[in-house]
Amino acid sequence: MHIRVQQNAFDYGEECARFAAGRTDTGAVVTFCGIVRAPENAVLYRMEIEHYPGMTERALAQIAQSAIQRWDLHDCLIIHRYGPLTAGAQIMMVATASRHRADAFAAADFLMDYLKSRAPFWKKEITDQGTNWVAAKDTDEAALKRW
Amino acid sequence: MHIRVQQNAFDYGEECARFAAGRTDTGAVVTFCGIVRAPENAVLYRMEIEHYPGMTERALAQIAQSAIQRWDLHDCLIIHRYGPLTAGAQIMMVATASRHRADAFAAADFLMDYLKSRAPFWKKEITDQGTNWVAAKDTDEAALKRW
Amino acid sequence: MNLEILYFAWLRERIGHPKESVETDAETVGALIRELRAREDRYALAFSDLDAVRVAVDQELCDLDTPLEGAREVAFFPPMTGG
Amino acid sequence: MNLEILYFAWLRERIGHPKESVETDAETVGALIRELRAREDRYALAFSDLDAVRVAVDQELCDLDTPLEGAREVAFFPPMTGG
Repeated sequence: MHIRVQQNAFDYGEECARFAAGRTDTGAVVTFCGIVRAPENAVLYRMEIEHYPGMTERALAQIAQSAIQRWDLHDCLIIHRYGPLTAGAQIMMVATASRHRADAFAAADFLMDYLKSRAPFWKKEITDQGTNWVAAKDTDEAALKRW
Repeated sequence: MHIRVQQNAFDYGEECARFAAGRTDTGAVVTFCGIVRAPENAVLYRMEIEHYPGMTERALAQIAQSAIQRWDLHDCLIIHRYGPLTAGAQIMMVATASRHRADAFAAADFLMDYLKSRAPFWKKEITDQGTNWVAAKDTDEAALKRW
Repeated sequence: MNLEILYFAWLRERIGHPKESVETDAETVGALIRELRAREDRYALAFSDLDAVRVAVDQELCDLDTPLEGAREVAFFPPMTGG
Repeated sequence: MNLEILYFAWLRERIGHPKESVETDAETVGALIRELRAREDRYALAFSDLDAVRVAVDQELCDLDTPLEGAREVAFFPPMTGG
């Protein structure tokens, strides 16, 4: 289990390569990468991601631990950035490895649902239309009920 | 939509990096990598993947097209190898890009289910216990009913 | 009891600072919020809609009924938007 | 009608070659299989359990009732195991 919370960019390709390398028991690797998307009908100058140092690492570790308990995972990685980002920047990634594909897919999907609504990050969009905090979506909260 | 059927190795990390790069409308990228796993209780000397040249490319394109019709995808990649492989080798990968994560996850999961049971590949395991063709699993056929 | 109180995102902006030390006898998170609200308008405004406020006590998510006995750090923030 | 017939995986191994040209009047895939079975033991063996055989006509999956009119290529193989 690897958890990293950082301001710096990460190299998605290199992380994927390293995560998948040297495995012989693993049959399936799933990765997810979240990218800063411009809001509809506005020009995004930047997105600022605030987080709660200390609690963030703890919450991510708890979420990863839940995934490990629920599925047969060989490994699990979460990287999440904070600070100012521009459109197209890679915000975060998760990766899961398992014997069979169903576990890797379900665990990655689960990690993303919990990261969305249970990890202490907040996003502020600074656009040509003004500044606003991204609101949590009801659908994100509802997604947790799937698990 | 990118489909590649090849004997040579591909670079999973580089493919992930290239697939995720330069996107600003895309919020979510999901990738899957399939790895040759040793069978339980046997030493795998090699796995030989046979395929049906011509039909393979056609079947993969049809499966990708179905995914594009069903979900809001910005892009979709399938790479599948054939020929002799050893344990730990990366057999194949898929990648999907979409605005929201639910589409990218569902489409990647769908592609894998269809690749498993509807793309003309066959796997032969050559182990210290003998040689055998990997049998299709009932659970793989059943997985198609999810969609 | 002395508590370190943290605010994040628009709660931090409305209240005007990211953290403060508070001396309180509040027994629960709900009681603490009532005390904070009574302080000044900006607190009353920040805590006007509790459906939009989440709370962590010592870095664990909790709710308004959570007791504060033994707590050192209480954080208030809007619903999280990670990922 | 002249058909190119392809065999893959253990069907190829049992029959002993990957492809052959066949002159046939079979109207359906099922009728073609009956002709092939009657040829030699190795064909009868390869086609002994049709639940384990899949068919593609001109590179599209189909079933035993599929007509062969206009077809050029018929392939027989076990259930696929991609991914």
